[in-house]
Amino acid sequence: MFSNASNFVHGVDKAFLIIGGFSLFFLVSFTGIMIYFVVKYNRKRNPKATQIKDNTLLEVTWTTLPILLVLYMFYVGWQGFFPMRQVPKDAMQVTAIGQMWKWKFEYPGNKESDTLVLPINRPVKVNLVSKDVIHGFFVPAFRIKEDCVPGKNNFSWFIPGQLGDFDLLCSAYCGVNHSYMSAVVRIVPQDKYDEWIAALQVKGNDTNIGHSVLDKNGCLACHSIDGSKLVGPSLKSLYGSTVEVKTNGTTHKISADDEYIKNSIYDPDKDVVTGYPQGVMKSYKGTITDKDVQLITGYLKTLK
Amino acid sequence: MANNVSHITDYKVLARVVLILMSLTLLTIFVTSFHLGAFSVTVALLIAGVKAFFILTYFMHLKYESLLLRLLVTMIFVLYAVIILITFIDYAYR
Amino acid sequence: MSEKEIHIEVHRDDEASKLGMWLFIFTELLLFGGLFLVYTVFRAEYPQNFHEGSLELSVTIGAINTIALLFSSMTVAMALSAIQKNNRKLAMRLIAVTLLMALIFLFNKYIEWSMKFEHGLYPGSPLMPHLGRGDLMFFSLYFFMTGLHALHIIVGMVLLTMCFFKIKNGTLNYQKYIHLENGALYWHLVDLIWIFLFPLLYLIT
Amino acid sequence: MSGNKKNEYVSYLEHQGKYKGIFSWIFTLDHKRIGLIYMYAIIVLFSIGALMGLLMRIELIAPGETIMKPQTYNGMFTVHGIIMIFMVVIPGLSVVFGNFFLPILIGAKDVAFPKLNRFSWWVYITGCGLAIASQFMQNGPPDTGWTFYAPYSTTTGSNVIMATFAAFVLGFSSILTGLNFIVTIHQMRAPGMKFFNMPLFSWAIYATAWTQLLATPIVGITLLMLIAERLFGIGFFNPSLGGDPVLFQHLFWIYSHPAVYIMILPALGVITEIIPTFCQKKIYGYKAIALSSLAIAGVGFLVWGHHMFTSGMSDQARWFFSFLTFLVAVPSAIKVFNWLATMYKGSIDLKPPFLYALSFIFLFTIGGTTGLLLGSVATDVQVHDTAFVVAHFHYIIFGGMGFAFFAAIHYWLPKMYGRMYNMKRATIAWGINFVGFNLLYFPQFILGIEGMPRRYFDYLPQFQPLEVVSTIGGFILIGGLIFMISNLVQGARKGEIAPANPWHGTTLEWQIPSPPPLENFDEAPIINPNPYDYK
Ligand code: HEA
Ligand code: HEA
Ligand code: HEC
Ligand code: CUA
Ligand SMILES: [Cu+2]
Repeated sequence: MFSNASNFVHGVDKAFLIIGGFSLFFLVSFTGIMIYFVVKYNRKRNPKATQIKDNTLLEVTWTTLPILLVLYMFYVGWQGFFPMRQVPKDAMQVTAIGQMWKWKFEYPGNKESDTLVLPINRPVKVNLVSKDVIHGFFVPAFRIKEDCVPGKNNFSWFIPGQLGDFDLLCSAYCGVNHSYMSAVVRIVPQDKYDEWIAALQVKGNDTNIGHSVLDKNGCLACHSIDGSKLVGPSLKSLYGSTVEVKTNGTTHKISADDEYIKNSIYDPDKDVVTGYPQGVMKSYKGTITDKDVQLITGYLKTLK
Repeated sequence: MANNVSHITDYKVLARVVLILMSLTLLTIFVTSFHLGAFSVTVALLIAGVKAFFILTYFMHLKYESLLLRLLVTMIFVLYAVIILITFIDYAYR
Repeated sequence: MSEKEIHIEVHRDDEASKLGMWLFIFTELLLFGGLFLVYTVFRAEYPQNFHEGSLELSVTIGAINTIALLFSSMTVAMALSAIQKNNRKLAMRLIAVTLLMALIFLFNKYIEWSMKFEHGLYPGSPLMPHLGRGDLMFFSLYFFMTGLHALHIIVGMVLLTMCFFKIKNGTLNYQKYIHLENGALYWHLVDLIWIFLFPLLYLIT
Repeated sequence: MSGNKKNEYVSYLEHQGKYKGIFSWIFTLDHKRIGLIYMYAIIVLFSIGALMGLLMRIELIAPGETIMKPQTYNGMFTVHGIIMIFMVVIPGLSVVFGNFFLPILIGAKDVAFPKLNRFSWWVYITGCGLAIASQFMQNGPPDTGWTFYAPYSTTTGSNVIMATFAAFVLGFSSILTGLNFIVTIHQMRAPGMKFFNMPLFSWAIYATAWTQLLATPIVGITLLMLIAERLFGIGFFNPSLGGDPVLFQHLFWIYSHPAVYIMILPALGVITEIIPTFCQKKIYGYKAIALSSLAIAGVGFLVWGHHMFTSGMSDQARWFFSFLTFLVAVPSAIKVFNWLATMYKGSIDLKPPFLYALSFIFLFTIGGTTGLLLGSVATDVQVHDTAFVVAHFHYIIFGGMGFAFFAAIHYWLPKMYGRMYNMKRATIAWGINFVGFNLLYFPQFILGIEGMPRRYFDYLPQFQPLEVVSTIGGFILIGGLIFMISNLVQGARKGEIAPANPWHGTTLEWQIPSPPPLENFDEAPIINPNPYDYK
């Protein structure tokens, strides 16, 4: 009856059925009682109400029983949740990095991927980090969710039990493209996994270094390289062009040279491109080194 | 209204209370100058609590107010303490 | 204006006003309560930085301020007793002393803050981000808490000044002193909060 | 009864006083007029907020961009949330019907501080103005969600400062109202009326007022810290400055969970008034209902962490909050049991107010019991931040507090305006509302369980069928609401003259003429120790 997509499905769905079952029972019986009373004691049929006295025993009963009931519900819920915090020692470790509107998964050996590929039936602990704001690591099919909170090290763990692709969604609101921040969890047999991880690029060994700097820092979530307008202006044929910007409230034209690109990355609120809001892009000072800026600039020059 | 006989606190009582408060202040400074770590936090806050008690009872006339008001004031402090405690169920076990 | 309207405006219930003032004091306590909660959390997180941070503050100035506030609390309580005994002159003098103490307090605060400013320590200063996270938090809290407290001092001063003039023109007298009673309650509240601020910021190292 | 003959007395509606025209309303000190001007403001704001809700529904009818851009959508649900929560439902019942009927129910001439009451209204309007203005200022509407979670709220470029300041101002108004009501109940009860002789609506208002008074300052200071953070770079909540985003969530929910009881307690009170009247029966379990209001308000202070089950709180905190959350459900359950017991062997008159009350019980049960699913940690992990939560709170806020508001206005409109609306139309409008409402929100429970996150501008194609059903429900509901409102407006302006006691109620408001005279009671009211004394 329960799917076995992960080891938690059973506990969580059981809690759903039990608590939901009781809820449904109350809903149906209350509605039934209400309709029955409305019909039976309708003013036409029952023009005179019968006054009844309070009954302490009854009051005590319907206070105690719900207490016992909710304690039971609490127990069921906790039972379903408790295992989610008990990570087995032999679990393999992956780090999920949330960054405005892109997921990255870091594997041991400094390898990085956009898809979370995992071997079936092996416990995995996912360390959750965020580089900017709060994101939510949510795989509905696995019944797991935990937030990536900047400055905190949260985790989640599970044992995948079914082959196939599953949706990974960002559940915590994180800005404009929150709803596009999704990824795929791909569960594969162990041998396929070994093959895949062996073929995975070590970070930074990308052929086009400038592009990978942009990709790694999440720039491409806001800036396209094909001319289409996302959150920020497209980076296509930006270099060398003339841009209209607003500085301290006054509009003027500026030529997009090395200096301008650097300023745009380190101090984006100084020269704000007209038509775009201030404060959307944050400063990358301290995150992106001077060398990386040069790599970016070099790459931008090729985007004609 | 004006006809309810409200209590007039004696000047002497007020002066005595302020002397107690000032000596407690000096005591706190004295105790905490010894860098006793966690102990000095406890002591300082305890003394502050005693001082608060004096202010509430005498300066703010709680001693002469209705039981209801005294209960309410106590309730506020209890509520606040509980909120801090509960928050620390999170922070203490992180 | 009809007679009924007059009736509403004249309607006076001192018990109600006092209860109202107490309820307002509750909200003020919880307002600062939120701040104390934040303080506690960060103190637990960065004990060492808070230790070092509080060493930067002058205990002497803090102590003088504490004494000044305690003293002013007494004088305002005495002012209330005085007006209840229909001694207007004394009440006015005592309120004046209270206000003087408040000014001393604010003056000290000013000295203290400007010392910090000279060292480049103020919210939004270029220096602040270069401090360690814990130090930054200590000084942020220091400015925020004492700033909010100073604001309350100023409000309290306004209230007491109003009482002063009301005594002077006789609208506040031995039969009708609820404004002074409430003003004094507010003033004690300001004192009460300082009693906790002082050890937490200056003493516990 | 003297209610029918207009010229025997001057009702509060006609009494002019110092000012004329509109000024006789906005400068009034009369609690009844203040209640009404609150109501007009709230209806306008509700319409704006509801329109935004409808626009969001249209956007969600198909995946991808339908009628607006993602940024617009984000601003929309934020402002929808801010308007609905801070300006419509938190003041809601308590400022409208609390102001109008609390003094009457306890036999008083007015609230304790009429001037403060008027001042609260002005503060409220100022707050609303600020919030609306934050929409149009240069940086665009705030886009943080009504929860203002840091660090997003400390870094985004939109008008967050203005919006948080507006929420701060509104909170101030809420505190003053709460303060006023507590003092009123303590000091202004008619001679002979003890606490346990008060009608239960007054008890509900009393519990609400305490919650308003004690919880609101915490969010006040939190919002001030957020503003300081944005203005001065003080990093209370921003981790890159040493702050702690989870602390923000604690502080926010320390207020905002009790705030949900600010919304629902007066609603429970209204239903408790309506049921005995339309059953012509003494309320069952008076004391249990009165005390359960206090219990909800009290325990409600301690469960805030159930909004943070996935934020990375310690495991101890998770079970503790879950445990307390379940406990707080019990007093609500007690109320429902007592209502049903009151209906037993009553003489039930199925008029519109009672229909709304019955549907309130139905919708509140759905909203409340899905609250249990959220309070249980295992299930909350699955449905936190999904459409399930959206459905839960619309059921309990709109289905609960909203329907209670409609019930209250159908119940008390004859008293407030001295005129009656058209019963038949009101019943039809109720039917449309009930169907539309369920069609609108029920699908969202299923969507949530399947994993559709909330605050999503765009979604996976498999969710579309249910989203379409939901949007259709939205259109039905708007039809019903417009029908209902127009019927009420027509009734209030041109309806038949209402008798003083159209429903044969026993509480004090029915003992005075409709509409009430300026000072409510021309002679001192006679207090019956049992407010629901049906023979
Ligand atoms: C009027 C407002 C209101 C009210 C009254 C409630 C009432 C309750 N709420 Fe709800 N809630 C909200 C408004 C409200 N809520 C809002 C706005 C949010 C979302 C905020 C956001 O993130 O934007 C939210 C979110 C929310 C969450 C967090 C979800 C998440 O983000 O993951 C939780 C979790 O525990 C919860 C639980 C409850 C519970 C247990 C109750 C209980 O008080 C309900 C009690 C009622 C009953 C139980 C029904 C009556 C009883 C019976 C029919 C008898 C049978 C029952 C028993 C035997 C127990 N609510
Ligand atoms: C009182 C509270 C309240 C009420 C009544 C409503 C009412 C509605 N809300 Fe509500 N909603 C919230 C409180 C409320 N909402 C909150 C707090 C959030 C969370 C925000 C956040 O995430 O931060 C939310 C979020 C929210 C979302 C989720 C956004 C997301 O997560 O992506 C959606 C989507 O469907 C939605 C839709 C609606 C709809 C269709 C209505 C409809 O029911 C409205 C029905 C009414 C009408 C359609 C109009 C009626 C017409 C009139 C009254 C008169 C006409 C006017 C004139 C003639 C001038 N709301
Ligand atoms: C949150 C969205 C966002 C992210 C992430 C982002 N930017 Fe931007 N960027 C913008 C916006 C909006 C503008 C236009 C407003 C401005 O100038 O501040 C902009 C402007 C720019 C400009 C000037 C463009 C022009 O047309 O003149 C450059 C160059 C730039 N960004 C580079 C980057 C780089 C490099 C990164 C990653 C390290 C990045 N951005 C990440 C939103 C973003
Ligand atoms: Cu990332 Cu939402
Ligand atoms: Cu809650």
